[in-house]
Formats: sequence, structure tokens, C-alpha cells
Amino acid sequence: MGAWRHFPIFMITLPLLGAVLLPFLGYARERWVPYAALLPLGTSTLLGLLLMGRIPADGFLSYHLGGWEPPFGIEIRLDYVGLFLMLVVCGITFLALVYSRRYIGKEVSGGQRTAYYVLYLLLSGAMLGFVATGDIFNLFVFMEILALSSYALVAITGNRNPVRAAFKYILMGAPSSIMVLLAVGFLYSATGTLNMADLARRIAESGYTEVLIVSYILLVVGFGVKAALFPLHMWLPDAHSIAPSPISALLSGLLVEVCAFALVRITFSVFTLRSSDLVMGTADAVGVAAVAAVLYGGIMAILQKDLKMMIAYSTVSHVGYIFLGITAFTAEGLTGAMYHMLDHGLAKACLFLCAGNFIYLKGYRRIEDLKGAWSQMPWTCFAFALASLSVIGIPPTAGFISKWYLILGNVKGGKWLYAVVLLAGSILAAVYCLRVIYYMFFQAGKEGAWEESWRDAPPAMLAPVWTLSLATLFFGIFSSLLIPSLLKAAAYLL
Amino acid sequence: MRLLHNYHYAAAMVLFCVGLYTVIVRRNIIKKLIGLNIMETSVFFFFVSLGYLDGGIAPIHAGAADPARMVNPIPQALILTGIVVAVSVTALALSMVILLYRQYGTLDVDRLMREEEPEAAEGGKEE
Amino acid sequence: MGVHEESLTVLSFSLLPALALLLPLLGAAGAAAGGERRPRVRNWSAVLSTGGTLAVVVSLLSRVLGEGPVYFELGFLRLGERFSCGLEVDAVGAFFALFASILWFAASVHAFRYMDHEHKRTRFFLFMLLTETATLGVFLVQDFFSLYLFFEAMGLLAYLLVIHSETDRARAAATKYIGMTVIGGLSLIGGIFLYLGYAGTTSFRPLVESAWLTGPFKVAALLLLIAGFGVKAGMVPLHIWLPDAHPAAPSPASALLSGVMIKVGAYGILRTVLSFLQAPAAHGAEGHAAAGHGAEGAVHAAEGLAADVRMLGLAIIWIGVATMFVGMLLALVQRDIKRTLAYSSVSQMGYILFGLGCLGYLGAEGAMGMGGGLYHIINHAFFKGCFFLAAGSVLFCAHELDMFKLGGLWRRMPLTTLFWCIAALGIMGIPLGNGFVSKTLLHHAILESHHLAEGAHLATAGWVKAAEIMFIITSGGTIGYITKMTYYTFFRRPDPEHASHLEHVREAPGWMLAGSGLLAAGVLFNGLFPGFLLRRLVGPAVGTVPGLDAHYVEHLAHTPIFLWANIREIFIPLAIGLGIFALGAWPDLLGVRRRGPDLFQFRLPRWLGVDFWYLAAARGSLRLLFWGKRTYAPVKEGVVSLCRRGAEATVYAVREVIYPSLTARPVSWVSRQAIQLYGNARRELLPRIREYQGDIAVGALVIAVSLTLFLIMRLM
Amino acid sequence: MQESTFSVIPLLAVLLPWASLLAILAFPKRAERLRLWLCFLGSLATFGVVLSLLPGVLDGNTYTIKLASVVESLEMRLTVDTLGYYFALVVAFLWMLATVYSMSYIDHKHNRFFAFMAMCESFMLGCAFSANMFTYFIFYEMMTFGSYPLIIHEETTMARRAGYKYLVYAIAAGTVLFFAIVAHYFWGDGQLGFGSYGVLSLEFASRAALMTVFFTYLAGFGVKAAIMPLHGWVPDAHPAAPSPASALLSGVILKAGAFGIIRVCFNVFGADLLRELEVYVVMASLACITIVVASVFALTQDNLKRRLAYSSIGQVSYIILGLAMLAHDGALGGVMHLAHHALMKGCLFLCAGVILVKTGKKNISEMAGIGYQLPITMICFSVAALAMMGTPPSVGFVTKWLLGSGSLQAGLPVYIVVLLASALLNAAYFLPIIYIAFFRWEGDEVDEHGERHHPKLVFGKEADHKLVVPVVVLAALVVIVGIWSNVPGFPYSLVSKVVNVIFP
Repeated sequence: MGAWRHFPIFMITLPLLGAVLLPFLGYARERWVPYAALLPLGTSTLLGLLLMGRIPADGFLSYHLGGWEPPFGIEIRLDYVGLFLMLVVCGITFLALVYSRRYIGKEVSGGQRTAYYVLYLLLSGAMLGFVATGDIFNLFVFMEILALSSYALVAITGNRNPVRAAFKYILMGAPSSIMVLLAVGFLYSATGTLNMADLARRIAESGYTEVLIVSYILLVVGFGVKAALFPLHMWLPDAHSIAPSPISALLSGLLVEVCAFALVRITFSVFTLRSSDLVMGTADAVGVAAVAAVLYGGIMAILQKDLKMMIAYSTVSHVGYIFLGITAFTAEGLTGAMYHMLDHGLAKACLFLCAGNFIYLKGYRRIEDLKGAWSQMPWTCFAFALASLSVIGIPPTAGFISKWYLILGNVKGGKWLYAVVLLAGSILAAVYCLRVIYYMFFQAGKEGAWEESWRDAPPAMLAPVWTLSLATLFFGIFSSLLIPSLLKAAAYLL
Repeated sequence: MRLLHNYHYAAAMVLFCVGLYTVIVRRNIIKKLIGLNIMETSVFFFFVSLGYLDGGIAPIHAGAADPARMVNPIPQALILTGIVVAVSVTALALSMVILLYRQYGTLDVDRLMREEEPEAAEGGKEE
Repeated sequence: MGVHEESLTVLSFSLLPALALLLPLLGAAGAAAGGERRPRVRNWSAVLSTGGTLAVVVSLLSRVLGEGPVYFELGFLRLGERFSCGLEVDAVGAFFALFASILWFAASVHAFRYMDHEHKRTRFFLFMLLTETATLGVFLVQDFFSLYLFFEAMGLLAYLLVIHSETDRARAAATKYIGMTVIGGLSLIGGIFLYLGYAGTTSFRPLVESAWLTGPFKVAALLLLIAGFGVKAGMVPLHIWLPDAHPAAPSPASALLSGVMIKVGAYGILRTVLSFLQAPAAHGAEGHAAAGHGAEGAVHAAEGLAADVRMLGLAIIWIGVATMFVGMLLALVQRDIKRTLAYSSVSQMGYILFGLGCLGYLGAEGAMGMGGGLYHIINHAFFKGCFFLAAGSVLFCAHELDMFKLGGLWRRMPLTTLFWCIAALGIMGIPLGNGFVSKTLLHHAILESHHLAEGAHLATAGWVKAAEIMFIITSGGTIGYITKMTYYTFFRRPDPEHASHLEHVREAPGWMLAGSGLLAAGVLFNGLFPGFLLRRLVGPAVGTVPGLDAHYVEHLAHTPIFLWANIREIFIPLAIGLGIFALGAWPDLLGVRRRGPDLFQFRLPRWLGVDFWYLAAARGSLRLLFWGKRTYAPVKEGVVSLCRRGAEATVYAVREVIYPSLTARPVSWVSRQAIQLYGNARRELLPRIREYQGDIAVGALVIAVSLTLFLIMRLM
Repeated sequence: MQESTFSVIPLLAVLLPWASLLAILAFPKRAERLRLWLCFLGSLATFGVVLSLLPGVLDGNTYTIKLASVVESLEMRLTVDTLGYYFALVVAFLWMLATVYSMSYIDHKHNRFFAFMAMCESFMLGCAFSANMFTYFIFYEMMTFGSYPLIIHEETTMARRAGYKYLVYAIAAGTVLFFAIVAHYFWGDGQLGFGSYGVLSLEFASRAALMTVFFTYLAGFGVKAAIMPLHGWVPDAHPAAPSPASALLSGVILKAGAFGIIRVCFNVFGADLLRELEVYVVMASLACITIVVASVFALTQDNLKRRLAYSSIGQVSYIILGLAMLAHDGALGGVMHLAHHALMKGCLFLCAGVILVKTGKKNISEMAGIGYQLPITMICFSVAALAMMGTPPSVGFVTKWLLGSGSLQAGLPVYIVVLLASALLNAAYFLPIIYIAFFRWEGDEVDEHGERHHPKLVFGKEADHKLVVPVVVLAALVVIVGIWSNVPGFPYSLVSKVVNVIFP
């Protein structure tokens, strides 16, 4: 019973605690807030890294809050996949936070900066908890915190469009969370417990009933809205493209995936009756929706004129990737989905931050404005190119590995059509990414578009961008660090 | 007559439908929010009624109270959390409503959304 | 199984072949080094190297005749053990190499001065010497693989000789030449491939245990090989390049072209025929070896194959006949000396093919045909070379090659005239000229073939007889055009309008006389002492050929030539020839003005010549091609633009129609509908509601109950 | 393959080209000459490193190094076997010459051009040294995208359009290829490596499955190898790209596709399986169609580089045809043609570049008398062109000969007809160029005999040495390699090793 068993709860609570304390610092020394905000996140990243070796790929760490035994006490149930995702969350939030200092310093007016960091910490803490918790009601609570902070963060600048986008987000988000709550209620009424493991056991005993159908569907829809699964993605493009770039990075780099992961948890460790046509039927429906998402998102991304809008739509299509990986119901597919969460998180965050660089320096949002950007902002452009190669899935970036496993999983699952769809999706990705790259590198800029010479973003903003883009490369080449354990963990989940 | 025993479920359902209807149909965003709250309330009601026991007493383990007659405390505990969440959501949403009204001068959701799409113009750009 | 032992003869190593190939290369290097700045160095290096080569080849020939074939391992193109290019010389090859080098020596001697009035001399010498290397290479190898190597090289290098003067005529001729060369080379290599599949090796001696392809492939191999060589040999109907190329080239070059290069074609055909001659024996052995079918099957196969070869022989005979006849006819009606000579070359090649055909027809007894062919090859080399060099002298001195504008040159250039007449004796086949000997041999060969056919009661006897008749007629025609050319060029009194600029004509310079004199001497020598060549050269050369019956070879070596029986044969052709000449030239002979249709001026319509059709076909196909491109381009453009427009339409549709409809907020849409519905319902229903409040309350309750029943049933 | 020794040299060879990239990064704006020379040194060193492996490879050793791995069956590994080494040698050599050439040819945006040249070289070497399809695909894709900037370097509208077309084709092909590899991985139960006799077999998967794998491979690689229905990008990309780039394109980059097909045929499927599946029929017929039709198209082109591009399309299909014969000599000829064509076509394209630089002439019809302005170049051009026709003794002849005897071994002499037809067409579209260059000129003058003579032409001054030297070297090699192709290190010595194993 080493101290490391307590790490998960620290990882979750430190950011939340920081969020509580930050305002006071804000009143005292506002300049210090950005640096202070780094502290909890850095610590939890560190803890997560320390924890990495401890959790076996085919086991889990169960931590009981306050020593209460489940099902009465609240349990934190952290398996390998969860930890993996927590690390992704920590890392990316940390980098985006580093990036935020300059960006937010310019975009957000003085009074709200502290609020920004508070909400930021709330968001990251909530995401961590959301991934780690083993209690379905806590799942709901964390989801609500997460949703709240993200609503607020989208609207943080308080201007017309952000607020409107945020409100749209609320109008779709709030009902979805109520659905989740309702589903939780049904589950409780049907089984009388809220602990996931317990639920799984009891459901296995009782066999499935219509209540379970209803609650499962409610959950899928509820999380589907948050994860922006195809028909329910309406809020995503606006919110992601309007929000401040670091926030967009978080939203489409992490939040979407975290919600998808919650669905994985629900599907694989709660509704364990995969033989039943309950899950299977839903999974097919989800698969169809995911196919639609891949194609629709890709096409829409091609049609966009606004850079961040394009990236947001590509997120829609990549959510489709993840869901296709999940619905393959094979270890390879699940691994692919997991790895795609990592890769997509890194790449999307990187892309959004690059877009942020352009906005920060020139206020350029439209793709046409980026013609010839390479001559003036080479570092940003290179990072952008690298990340978008990963989005397309060009070897040896991480995107290639994840695509490999996604397709392999679907092939093994006998879903050839889905494999083809994934390939088509990558072709669409190639189209919309390469267009931007082409504009950046091989087109001459408009007159006076880049008048002042050789001024790239400040290092404080370049460092995260480059870290992310290099990370995509790193995880592509050294995928052997994670893939085998992920395969084992996936096999264990199934 | 089980229906009479379970009328609270029915009421919860009805409330939920009413809330949903309001959210969907009403064009005034404040009324939409109200609808949201109605939905939430219905869910809370549903939860609380889960643990309800005819003639039940508060679950306080003091004195010689018969545990069998105590209502189930867990749902109530949960609902407290839920209420907090709901309140905060509503608060946030209302603050946004105020902002929206300041900037668009209307509360009609159609008029709001019919404004120029953000991705087309430099709408997101800070003025 | 003679072939079998033959193929196992032990070869002795020798440097001479390599030396023979190397010397001209050195000469070429020297010539190139000399260049325009030091012309004497250039010319001398050419003369010396060709002379040296001649010496080397002579010693090589003596050695080969003495102690059998020699080889020299050339490390070229060694693709594994199966394909490698090495030099190997047997008597026949050495024999051809000999007269080739003689001609080259003569040509370079002649060119020493002749090239003075040409341009780009260095290039000429360079490529002349390179071509010698390539040509000798063809003769000094023993397998088709290496042969093709040198053959192609020769063909392409000679292009530079043909196009040398770079006038429009030369360019046109050269284009025709290169086209024919490429096509010939391709059909040649195709034939070689099939031969490879047929004989299991590219060597001239087919493997005994070879994989035999079936009939059609064998026939195809034969046809392709003969066509490939035939192009060079100026075989009708592939001769079209020859009459253009020879006159276009400078005289030394044309002497080489028609003296040697077309012989290379003949040599190739000879090799082909010999290889296929040996096949039956090989096949017999293979039949014995193979356990599959017994001896008699092999024998049948062997006989069948012999019959094939006989048919091949007849075919070649008739190709030869056609060639000699057509060449003769066209030669009759030319006015340009060199052109006449070129056509005469075609016709003479016909004789040679004729001999080889007899060889094929007679099979193992074909020594006479082969001997005649070889002998005629030498002879033709000598007199045709002499003709061309003399014509070169005429051009050099009189700047004119149109025989009707020339005349009376015998006074001004007596020596040249003398050499010319000697050569004429030779080609006409008059006794004392060398042509007499070879034509006699050929005539014997055809007679033998006829006897064979008669004896074996072959169906083809009639054809052979007809061939003999054509042979005699053609000889007559040959006499005719030679007499015509000689008369008009040298002996007739020139027309007054041309006489003026024939005044200053002087005898040609010594170097050129030396060249033509050398060859004229050869003509006379061969004509006077036929036995020498027959016993020393032709006989042994033929004797080394595997598969030929030794007795017949012996007979060939000791054929009596100067018999009344042979001399008598001349009179018929002589009569025909003089008759033709008289028919064409009587006005000039009698000194009256020529009127009416004139035999010597007679022009055939172009569409009668094959090359007209070849060119038409080529142009037509090209035109078709470009027409195809023109029509194809717009189609492609249309398709592409169609696709593009389609894509644009789709994008437009998606962006303008589907996208809005997808992104129009369903929520608000539903709400709008619902609100309208609600409004209508309210306006309509409100009054009634006021009336029936109670009922509605009950109804609402019922609805609510029915709504919730489902869940309640489950929950309890 | 037999046991292989660990060695870092392959990795070194793959990494060395980046040295020139470092040179560019070191001083991007100043010291241009030094920078260019450093780039050249980079490629030279790469060639040296590749060359240093020769003795070992000739002894039959194979060197290997593992870069990274996803799982055991899915690893990135560089292995130098004889076939790969042969390809690598061609790549490194041609690249070195092209770099020298570009030093004086490229006139703007040196940095971009040389940087991407270097990258592409490293990727190509990676392709050559790949130990399994996974690695091959990775390097192949990177090479695809790395070569795009080379194509559009001129940045004219034409170049942009060509680059766009190239990308479209390449991406589609890459996707199909990806599918093929996944299917291969799935049905070959995880064996992506290259086996001497092929790794797939009918035990693992059904006939239809294997055919699917094969044809998706064929389609995926076929776009790069320009098999006829998929050749669309080639005739646009070659004229658009700068000459050294187009020399590399048709010399090496097209070959990456062909090499992939070679790997698939030899090391993935194996001759026996192909014979069993009877897919070689399709290969052969496609190749024959391509050879003939491409030559016919080439005949109608007036733009020199376009004509050359079409001829490349035809020539690369020689390789496919040789493979499809499934006979010893056929395979030998086909694989050897990979190097042979690289030499010939490299020389031709570089010559076209010299003409473009010195005279600015693109079209053949304008090139009258150019043989006198650029004697050396045009002589080299003629040598290479004659070699393309298969004139002995040149590399072209070796190919033609081996293919011919291979088709006899395969018992299908019909291929010979195709070969001869293609040779005839080659002659028909190459000889006119030589003729026009040397024997036709504007402004003939008429002498007293009414004969037209050309004006006295004097030999012009040749182009810069950096342009001429590579051309001459290539032209010389065209003949030398043809004559002594069994010298150690020359194609025959390497390829025969491989082919003798497969077709004993």
C-alpha cells in the first residue's frame, strides 16, 4: 500500500484546489496567476508519469474515497487506458496553459484573466476526474463541471459571437446532461447502485430490461452530444472556432475524446452484455452515425473558408474515426481508438494553437489570408504542416499508426466497408489539409499581407506548438512504447 | 392499483415532457431556460421519489428508530448535488442571456441565430 | 552425325582476330587526332591501318585454312554462361574478311585524294574506319548474338557515310537507309530470338540436344532472319534504300557499300542457310538421344526437315531470280552512272542469292552452289569496287555523272577507261573476266539442282528450270546495260552542248588510279587463273562447312572452267544483251536524232516501284496517328472538363443547398412549425376549450396516464 | 533471407543526406557556393557509404538495423539485401549526379530545392533498405510528399497544375496501397517481411483474398510505376519539373513503384504463388499495352521532355513485363532494366535540361542544328537514345536481349513482338531528334550545282561543366555497363544473385 495509490485522487483534486485558491492570488498579484496556474497541472502530470509504470495493462487501481467501501463509498477506478488518457489530458492542458499566457494576455481584458485561469483549472480537473471516476453519478457531476467551465470559457471574451456560440452550446449541452442524469436515475432505480463495477455485476445478473435499453440509449445520446457525434454535433463548429485558441485546442483536442472515452467505459465496463442486441444494435447505429460523421465532417471541412472552422469540422470527422474504432469491438479497433485519442489530441491542439498564432500576430482567420505565410512565420507553418500530416495519417506520424489499427480492427471485425470509409476520410483530410499547406508554402502572399519582416510568434507560444507537433512524430515512431500495453488493455476491456 | 401507487413517476414524466416542449417550442431564450429547469426539476423529483417510502421517516440513526421505515438517503444526497449543478448552469446561462441582450438587443432565439454566421465574417475577431 | 563432331572441334587461341578489329580503331583514333589541321596524318593513318588490317587478315586466313578455326575470348556482354560475345573465325568468315579488307584498303587509297573536294573529311575517315571494324566483326564471330552486335553497329555507322554530303538527296537517301536498317535489325533480332528458341543456342551450330519449336516458329525464324539480312543484301523487295544510298555516298563509300556491306547481308543469309542445313543431322541425333520416340521418328523428322530446307532453297533461288531480274531492268533505264551501278549491285546480289539458294536446294550436295556464290561475291567485290572507283574518278575529273552528258572520255582518261573495261568484262561474264567463272559455277549449280529434281521426280523441277531460263535472260540484260553505260560514257562522241566543258578533263590523279587499278588487276587475275582461288580459297572454305558432302566439295575445287561447253553458254546472253543495246542505242550508233519511245530513257510510273508503297504506308500510318491524336485530344479534354464541371456542380450543391439545410438549426425549425401549429390550435380550440373544460381535463389525465404506463410497468 | 548481421551503415546512409539539409539550415541566406558544395558533399558521402557495403553484399551478407517497432510483427527495420542494395546503389549514384547538375541548373529558391532533394534521397534509400512492407510504405509515402516541391519548383501555372495532378494521383494510390498492406497484414497473418520465396501462401487465405491483395498492390504501386490506365500524372509532371528533378522522377522515383512491384512479386508472393494465381497474365497484358500505347503517344509529342516522359512510361513497363514472364531471363532483364533505364533516361533528361538552359528551346521542331551548338551534349544524347532503341552494345540491348530470351523461356514468343514493336517505335521517335539536331539547319545556301549546302557551322561553346560532366558520365556508363555488365557492382553481378535464387 505505497503512497502511489493516492496519486490519482491528487491528480484530480490538485487542479480543483488550485481553481479554488487562484482567485485570492488573483486579487493579490494578478501577474503571477498564469505561472501559479501551471503549478497544479505540472504536479498532476508528474504524478501521472510516476504512476505510469505502476498500473498493469490488464488490471486496474481501485481507490476508495475516505476508505468507504463501494458501493457505498465513492470509488476511483483507474485502469491502464484511463491513466493513459489522464496523461494525455494533463500533458495537453499543461502545454495549452503555457501557450495561454501571451494569447489570453492579449485577447482577454484584465478583469477576466483570473477567471480564465480558474475556469481552465476547473476544466482540466473535471476532465481528469471524469476519466478516473468509478462511480456513475460522479461521472455526471464531473461532466457537469466540465460542461459548465467549457460554456464559460467559450464565452470568456464576452463578445457577441462567443457568447452566442456558448449559448448554443448550452442549449444543446444542458438537455444532454439532463438526459444523462435521467439515465443515471433509471439505472439506480433498476439496480439500486451507482458504482460501475457493482452495476456491471448486477446487470449481468438481472439480464437486460427495457429500462436498461432506455438508459443506455439516453447515455449514448447524452454523451454523444458532448462528444459531438454526427447528428448531435451542431454546437461544435461554432463553439470550437469562436473560442480562444487554447480553449479550442482543449475542447476539440480533449473534451470530445474524454466524452467518447466515457462512452467506452459505459459500454465496456458497465453494459457488459455485449452478446445482447441491446449494445450491438446501438453500436451499429453509432457506427452508421460515425461513418456519416467521417464523411460529413471531411466534406464540410473542405468547404470551409475560416481556418479554425475547418479544423473544427475535421474534429467532427475524427470523432467519427474514434467511434468507428470503438464499434469495431476488436482489440485492434479499441487500441486504434485509444491511440487516435492521443494522436488527435496532440495534432488538433497543435493545429488550433497554430491558428492561434496567426490570429495573435495578424488577426488572420481566413485560409486565403495564409498565402505565403511561410516566408514570415516559418516555425508556425512547419509545425502546422507536421500536425496536419498527422491528421491525414501520413507515416511516420502517430496518425498513421492509429489509422493502421483502426482499419486493421475494422477488417478483423469483418467491417470492410468501414475500413474503406476510414480510407476515404483520410483522403478528404488530405484534401483539406494540403490546401492550407499549399497556400502557406507555395503561394505568394497578397500585397502588404506580410509587410513586417521575419516576425514569428514569441517562443512562449512556439514552444508548446512545437512540443505538440514533435510529439505526434515521436509517438508515431516510438509507438512501441504504448501500443503493446494498449493492445493488452483493450483485450482486457473486452 | 399500481398506477395510484406510482403517480409520482407519471408526474415526473409529464413534467419532463412539459419542460422539453418548452425548450423546443419557445422562442424566448429565458423561457427556454425555464423549460430546462422544469426538466431538471422533473428528474430531481423522480430521483427523490425513488427513495420515498410511505410513512417513512428521516434516516437518522439516533434512538430506536426502525431502519426498515427509513427512506433511502442516497437519492436525496445525490439530488442535493444535482440541484447545485442545475442552479449554477442556470446562473451561467442567465448571465449569458444578459450579455446577449446587451449585444443583440433581442431575446428571440431565431433573430439571434439569424444574425451573420460567425465563420463567414470576422465575427469572432475582437473589436 | 557429322555436325556433332564438328561442333566439338577444338579451337586454338589467337590474337589475330582481335588485332584485325583493333587496327582500324587505332587508325580511326589517328585520323581523329590528325583532323583538319594535319590532313596528311589523317589520310596516312587511314591507309596504313587498312593496309595493316589487310595483312593481318591474310595471315589469319592462312592460319585458319592451315589449322582450323581460331577464337579470341572477348569479354563483352557476358550475361551469365549462356550469352557472351566472343570472336571465333572459321574459313568462311576469314574468307569474307579477306576481301572486305582488300576493298577497304583500296577505298582508303582512293579516298586519299578523292576526298579533297569533299567537306568534313575527318568525319568521313573516322566513320569509314569504324565501319571497317564493325564489318570485320560481323565476319569474325560464330554466333548470331555477337553477329547482331557488329551488324547493328555497322548499319548505324554506315549512316554517317551515306549522309556524308548532306545534300537534300543524301539526306533523303540516308533517311530511307536508316529506316530500312532499323526495320532490318529488328526483324533480324526477332529471327535470332526464334532461332534461339529453335536451336537452343545462338551459335551457328545448333545444339544437338536443343529444344525444338514447332514448324511455324521455325519458318518464322527463317523468314525473319532472311528478311533481316536481305535488307542489307538489297534483296527485292527490300532493296529500296540501295539505289538511293549508293549514289548519294562519296565514291569510296559507295564502293564499300556495294562492294562489302551488301555482301554482309549475303554472308548472313549464307550462315542462316548453313545453320538450317545442319539442323537435320542435329535433329536426328536428338531423336536418337531422346527416349521419347524411336529412330524412325527421328528419321521422318529429319526427312521432313530436309524437305523444309529444300523448299527454303527454292524460295531463295526465286528471291535471287527476282532480285537479279528487277535490278537488271531498273539498271537498264538509268542515266546516272552511279545509280546504274547501284541497281547492278542489286542484280548481282541476285546472282549470289541464287547460288545460296542452290546450296539450300541441293542440301548436302550443295557445294557447287555455295562455291559459285562465294566466288561471285569475290568477283562482284572486285569489279563493282572497280566500277565505283572509276566512276569516282570520272566525277572527280568531269564533275558529271549523267552518262548522256558525257562521252569520248577514253581519249582524255585512257587508264580509267581501261580499268573500267576490264571490270565490264568481269561483270558481263565474258571469258577472261572473273564473272565468267562464277557465272559458270552458278549455272552448274542450277543444272545440278535441276538434275536432282528430275532424278527425285520433285514437283519443283519445273520451277528450277524456269529459274535457269531467267538466269540466262538476266545475264543478257546485264551485258546490255553495261555495254550501254560503257558506250555512252567513254566511247560515244559527246553531244555538242556538253562537249564544251569536257574539254579540260584530264586523267585522274595517281592515288585514285592506284585504287581502281588494284581492283582491275584482281578482276583479271581471278578471270585468268580461276583454279587458284577455287583450290586455295573457295574450295577449302566450302570444305570446312559442316554437313556438306566432301566429294562434292572436291568436285567443286576441280571444276574445269574453260571448256567449250561453258563458253558456249555465253553466246545466248551475249546475243540478248547486244540486241537490247542495239534496240536502245541505235540512233546514237547511226548518228541520227532519237525520236519516239526510247528504251534507255524509259521511265516506269512510280507506283510500280515498291518503295512508293512503303512510303505511302509509312506516311499514311503517321497521318493516321496524328489524326488519332487530333481526334483524341478534344475527347479527352471533354471528358476532363465534364468531370471538372461535375465536381464544381457537386461542390456548389453541397455548399449552397445541402449545407444550409443541414446547418439550419433543426431546433428552431421544429419550434417554428410547432409554434404555428400551436397558434392555429389556440385560435381554433380556445373557445371550445372554455366550453368543455371538464372533459379536456379528464382527457389530459388519460393521456398522461397512458404516456406513463409503459415506464411504470417496468419500474415496478 | 539468411541470418543478417547488425550494422548501422544502412541507417547512416539514410541519415547522411540530411547533412546537406543541415548545411542549408546553417546559413540559409549567405555563402551560396559553400552551401551548394556542402549539399553535393552530402550526396557524395551518401554514395560513398552505400558503396562501402558492396563487398559484403557481394559476399551474400545482409546487414540489418531495427529503427522502431509497434509490435513484434510490425516494426520499422532497415535491411540491406542484394535486391535492395542494387536499388540503393542506383538511387545514390543518380542522385549524386543530379545534385552536381542542379548546382548550376537551379536558379531560384536553391534552399527549398536542395533541401527536398536531400530529403527525397534519404527517403528513397529508406525504401531501398526497407526490410518489410510496413517500412517500405512509410518511406514511400514520405517520398511521395517530399517530391512534390521538386515538381512544382518552377511555380509556373503549368507546374502547379502538374503538381496538383501528381498529388491527386499519389494520395489516391497511397490510400489503395494502405488498404493493400492492411489486407496483406490481415491475411498473411502478420507477415509483412520480405522472404526469398515469398511469404504469402494459400494456406493463410483464400484465392480471392490473395488476388485482392495482389491487385490492390498493383494498383497502388502502379500509379508510381505509371502502368497505363494510371499514368496520367507522368506526362505533365516531367516537363513541368526542372530537368534534374525530372531526371530523378523517371530515373528513380518511378522506379520506387516498380521496385515495390518487384518486392511484391519476388518477396511477398513468390513466383510459384503468382503462377498459381495466374495474375501474371493481367500484369503482362497491362505491361504490353502500356509499352506499345505509350510509345505511340510519345511519337506524337513535340515537346522534348514530354516525349521523354511518355517513353519513360513505356520503358518502366519493361520491368513489369519482365516480372510477368516468371522466367529466369525475363526477371533478370526486368530487374536489370531498373538500373539501365535510370542511366539512359537520366542522361536524356539532363541533356534536355542543358538544351533548355543554353538555348531555351523546349520543342523538338526548334532544335535544328543544335548538335553544333552543343556537340558533347547532343552526342551523349544520341548515345542514350540509341541505347533506348536497344542498339548493341548498350544497356538497352542487354535488357531487350534478356527479355526476349526470357519470353522464350516463358514459352510465349508473343512478347517478342511487343518488344520489337516498341523498339521500332522508339527508333521512330528518337532518331528524328538526332537527325534534326545534327543534319538539319535553318538557312541552307545553294551552290552552283543547284545543290543546297548547309552554312559553315562552327562548334558552339558547351555549357557549364557542372551541367556537362554528369551527362557525359551517364552516357559513358550507358555503354560501359552494357558491355561489362558483370563487373562487380554493375547490375548483372547483383541482380543475377537474386534471380538465380528465385528461378534456379
